[in-house]
Amino acid sequence: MQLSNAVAVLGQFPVLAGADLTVHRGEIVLLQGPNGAGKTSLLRLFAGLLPLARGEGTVLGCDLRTNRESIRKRVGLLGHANGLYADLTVTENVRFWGATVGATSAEVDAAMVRMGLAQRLAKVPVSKLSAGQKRRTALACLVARRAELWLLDEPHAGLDATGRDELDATLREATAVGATIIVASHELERAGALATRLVEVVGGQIREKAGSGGSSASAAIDESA
Amino acid sequence: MQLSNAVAVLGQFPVLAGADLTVHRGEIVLLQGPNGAGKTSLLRLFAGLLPLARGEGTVLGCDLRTNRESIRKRVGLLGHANGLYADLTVTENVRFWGATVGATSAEVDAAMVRMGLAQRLAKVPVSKLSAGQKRRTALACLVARRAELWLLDEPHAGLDATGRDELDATLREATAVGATIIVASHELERAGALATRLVEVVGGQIREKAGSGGSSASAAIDESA
Amino acid sequence: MFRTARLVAAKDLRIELRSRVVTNQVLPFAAIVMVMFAFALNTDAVVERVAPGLVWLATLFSLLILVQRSFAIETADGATDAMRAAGIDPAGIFLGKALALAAELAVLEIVLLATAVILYRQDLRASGVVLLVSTFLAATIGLALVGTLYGGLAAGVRGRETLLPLLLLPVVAPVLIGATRATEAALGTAGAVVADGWPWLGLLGVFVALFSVGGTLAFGPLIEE
Amino acid sequence: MFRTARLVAAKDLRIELRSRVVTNQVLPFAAIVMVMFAFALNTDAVVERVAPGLVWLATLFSLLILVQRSFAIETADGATDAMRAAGIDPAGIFLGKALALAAELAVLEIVLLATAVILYRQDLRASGVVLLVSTFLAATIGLALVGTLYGGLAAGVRGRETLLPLLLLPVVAPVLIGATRATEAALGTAGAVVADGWPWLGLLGVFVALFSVGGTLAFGPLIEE
Amino acid sequence: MTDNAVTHQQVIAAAASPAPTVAGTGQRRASASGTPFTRALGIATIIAMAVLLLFGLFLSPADVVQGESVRILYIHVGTVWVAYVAFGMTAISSAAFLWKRTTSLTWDRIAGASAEVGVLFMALTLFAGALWGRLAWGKFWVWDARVTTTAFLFISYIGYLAVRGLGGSHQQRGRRSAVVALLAVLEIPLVHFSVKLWRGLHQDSSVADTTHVKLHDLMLFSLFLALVAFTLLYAWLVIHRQRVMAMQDALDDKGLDYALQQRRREGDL
Ligand code: HEM
Ligand SMILES: Nc1ncnc2c1ncn2[C@@H]1O[C@H](COP(=O)(O)OP(=O)(O)OP(=O)(O)O)[C@@H](O)[C@H]1O
Ligand SMILES: Nc1ncnc2c1ncn2[C@@H]1O[C@H](COP(=O)(O)OP(=O)(O)OP(=O)(O)O)[C@@H](O)[C@H]1O
Ligand SMILES: [Mg+2]
Ligand SMILES: [Mg+2]
Repeated sequence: MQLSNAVAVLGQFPVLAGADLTVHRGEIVLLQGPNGAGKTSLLRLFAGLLPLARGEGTVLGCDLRTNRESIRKRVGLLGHANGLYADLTVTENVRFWGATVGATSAEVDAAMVRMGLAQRLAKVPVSKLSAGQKRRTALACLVARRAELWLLDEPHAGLDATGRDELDATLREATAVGATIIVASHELERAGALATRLVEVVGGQIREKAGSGGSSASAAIDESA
Repeated sequence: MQLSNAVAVLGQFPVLAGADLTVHRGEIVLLQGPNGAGKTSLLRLFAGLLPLARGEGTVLGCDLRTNRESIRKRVGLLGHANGLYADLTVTENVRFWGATVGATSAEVDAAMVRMGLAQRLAKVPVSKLSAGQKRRTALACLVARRAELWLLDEPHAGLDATGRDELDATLREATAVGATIIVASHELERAGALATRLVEVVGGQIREKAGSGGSSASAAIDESA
Repeated sequence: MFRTARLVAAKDLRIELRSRVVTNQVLPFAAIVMVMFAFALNTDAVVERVAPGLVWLATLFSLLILVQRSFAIETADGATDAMRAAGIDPAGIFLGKALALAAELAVLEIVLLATAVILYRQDLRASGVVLLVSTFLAATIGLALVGTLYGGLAAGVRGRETLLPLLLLPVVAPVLIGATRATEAALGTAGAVVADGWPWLGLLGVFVALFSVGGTLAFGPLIEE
Repeated sequence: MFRTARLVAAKDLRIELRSRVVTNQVLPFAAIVMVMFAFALNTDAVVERVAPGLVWLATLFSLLILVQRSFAIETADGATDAMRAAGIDPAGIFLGKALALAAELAVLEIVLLATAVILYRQDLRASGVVLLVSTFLAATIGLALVGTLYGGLAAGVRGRETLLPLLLLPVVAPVLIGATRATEAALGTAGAVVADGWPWLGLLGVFVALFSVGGTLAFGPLIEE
Repeated sequence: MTDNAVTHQQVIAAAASPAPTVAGTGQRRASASGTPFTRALGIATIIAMAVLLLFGLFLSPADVVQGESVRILYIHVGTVWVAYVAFGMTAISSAAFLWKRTTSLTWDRIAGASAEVGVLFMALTLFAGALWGRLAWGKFWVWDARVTTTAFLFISYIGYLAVRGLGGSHQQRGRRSAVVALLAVLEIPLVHFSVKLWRGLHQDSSVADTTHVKLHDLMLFSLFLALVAFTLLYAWLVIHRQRVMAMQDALDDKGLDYALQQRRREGDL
């Protein structure tokens, strides 16, 4: 992933005001920064949802200005919203989102077990879940997608202690098989331990910080994703 | 506040299955527990939004079964949703929610300053805010209400580091003037430091934990609220 | 109660001023409905005979949309919940929302009547003006009251887009009939006499009285969980 | 594309099976609209003459509600965004949602036609059956296609409740006209001959062809940010 | 947006001062959208209108059946044809905007400007038609096929303008509205052939009808003049409107530069 001097606009407002960032394959990058700094916007830009107004960028080798469609197929985004269908059960939701990318039913089941949804909750409609249970379901949908680039917007919010551990384990596994992960979070204690690199977003721009070096995935692999 | 053997039902599901809890005036109680344990439901019960199916309870001296309306006027609830009007500006939202309880415009302004919304953001429509900025606005609406009992459902979610500090300071001030606060949160590091008492909710029941003793408000005042 | 009503009505009208939904979209919609009716009935003579009925039918369909919009504002981010939790007087909410709705409806009806006069060739006559104006007033208030009552009931329920019309249309049938007959009398459609209109206006009056009292009392229990 | 379409259609229909919104709410609504028309047009002879027009008008209004519901499902928790982010083929989404909508509309129309035969005393005749069935098929598919296209445009926009009818109604006017005339011919309303109906069916055919191709191509750009 | 308001004020102030030119539109003065060409076009329009008045009101004869009221024809038919042209232009520009190799906001702006002028002309058509209807049929409005389909067409383009006003980025505005425009233009044939499809009250095609020419030569010439005059007016309005839109967009871009600075400064606080 590479961004140079990226500007993105919502309405009239420059949510990103010249951001430069390079992320290598296998890294877990933590985006932090004050409210309204542009973290969510940066993730949406990477996911190909927000058009680039100025500057340049490539994601997984695809140009962000010309080739946004092909990026999306390989990227998984967990936004502030969960994107679940309230009338369907947990299993049906995970299965639907898995099926859209051709996940097998074994993969779907594995994702549900991973997020602790395989028991009582499997057949409960999403409308009856608690906030944290919904978040878990959304994560399971994401896990079932097996994306190459994971973009997570405050994934820990609403999860309980075990949920957080499960999530962290899942993310580490994903990087082990070559995925790259970008996490935006305000929970520095939690996400900081996970991340291989800390990046601060302020005023739509990016300030690099010294890596926390929680794992060593990034040092080993150094090809630009 | 007092609950004894409280049972509350949503649909057919007993979200609270015999909860016992006593909270004293001036305390800051932290509710923790796994996803779906019943924390949100407990807060809604205290706010008079969820009817009591069995058991007994009083809040601020009012009976939860017979007198729910009079409780609500004195309670402030921040739920998972923010309850803001997307087309109105931040100021208009805070002013509206303040006005419904007769807050003066000075109090409204103070609440906005408290949550760091008094500058650029004051005139921005809520639809254009980032997730954390919305949460701040919702908190400002709550602060403007000056409730006697504050019920906060994951108030830290989405807030940045300064926002969290501001919130903690606000809560401490509120207890200093006699308010009681119940917080449900998964961020134990953060909320644990604030709370005077830790309570664990599991399976719709309550397990007391040793108080973390962050402040000493509870020890001094010991009248049942 | 009236202070709350004023606050709520002011808020709703301000949101309308910001979003301009009624002006820019409901008005053209109502106009299209009128054109559509006339077209479906293609014969000229028929259209002229039933013009007042068509005006009120178009008003009803627009009412559905207006009510939906009025409560979409509230439920979008859980504001209804927040209102209940804040202990705001439900009677005040009811009257306030009905007031705002009546104001929007009134604008709409004036346009519809003007369209009818031009498109459907109705004649205004001096002797019918008092009847016409009082009919429009009574019908507007009546519709706004019922609309708010059932809108509140349907709001927050899943499938509210469809539940509302189902509930609302049968109840407003008397308004449709009464207002149609009274308008026919006032305009002298198909040779109707002004004197024939007054009993129908009486019907409307009863309707208004019923729903202003009934609605004020029933709204609280209706929006209660 | 077709696999995606199947998935999406299956999901929509399953949601309908779970929530039973069409069966329990839209059907009664449509029936009420028919009764309402009969009321507003009070003279018997008129109703009998324009019955086919009324059937199609009622279908149009139900279409509005169905489309709204169909996209409310998607926007409620940000599923549209999730779909875009997941790189799901927009043409597939379009066809899938249109398919589900067509299925729901078909059920609705059968009920409406039955109501018309009973309430408005229309006669079915053997010679018109082929024309009648093909008209219903063509009109249903056409309406579902346009409805989905404009529903996708209006989804997620503020004030969507009102934008949708504004855009949709003028476009479906040809369907209304064509289907009404063809149905009149098939039923022999007011002495119409079956042979008169075929050119109108041709018009419907052109409409369907146009929107199936146009919609498939245009849906992507429409829902893009 | 507070800082956007500031932005705009500042940029407007900058634009009002004599020195800078607004990028991309190539005027000498940034505060106007006129050029020598448009001025010439404007003058030509005025002359054509004057000649039209002369022919329409004085030189062309009254109709055998309709009398003096036939003179409304020149406004009625002149405006409707130009409205068709305008909507056609909207469709073509929209297609050009959507076509990958020509994607440019200029096309989007031409489409929008043309639609606005088209709606204006269509309103004139309806107005003149209604007045004429009062004289010819005794009623302002009849539920005749062409009259009704015209109303639908008119409303469709109001919807188109509503879609343009939805907000979002310029690209998003362009894409959405282009799709709507390409669908709405299909109603024009419906309006045109509606008289054939349903035999209604409204005049059948009387000009292009080669079998029996009904119109007096001078009437035909006046009609032609009307066409020319309204087309000139259309061109003049669209060019100006499109330039004003370009200036607004350029203003947004200038505003963007300023907003970018503001945004970058957020972090320093
Ligand atoms: C509000 C009422 C009316 C509307 C909306 C209306 C609309 C139109 C439209 C859209 C056209 C262009 C048709 C085409 O070539 O595609 C047209 C043409 C024309 N209209 Fe009207 N019209 C109205 C009233 C009248 C009246 C009252 C008359 C005269 C009795 C009239 C006479 C004509 C004539 C002579 C043409 C040109 C014929 C042709 O080339 O098709 N119109 N009108
Ligand atoms: N349509 C819009 N018009 C104007 N400003 C907007 C618009 N949308 C977003 N903004 C502004 O742009 C910024 C959006 O930032 P973004 O949502 O990326 O923040 P974030 O870093 O994710 O914040 P948070 O931590 O609160 O989630 C906010 O300051 C917001 O006020
Ligand atoms: N209508 C319903 N029918 C059945 N079960 C329900 C219904 N509503 C909620 N539940 C269940 O009740 C529990 C609700 O718990 P609650 O929302 O209070 O949890 P919580 O402790 O706040 O969890 P979280 O930490 O995830 O926010 C969940 O297990 C949920 O599945
Ligand atoms: Mg964010
Ligand atoms: Mg909860």
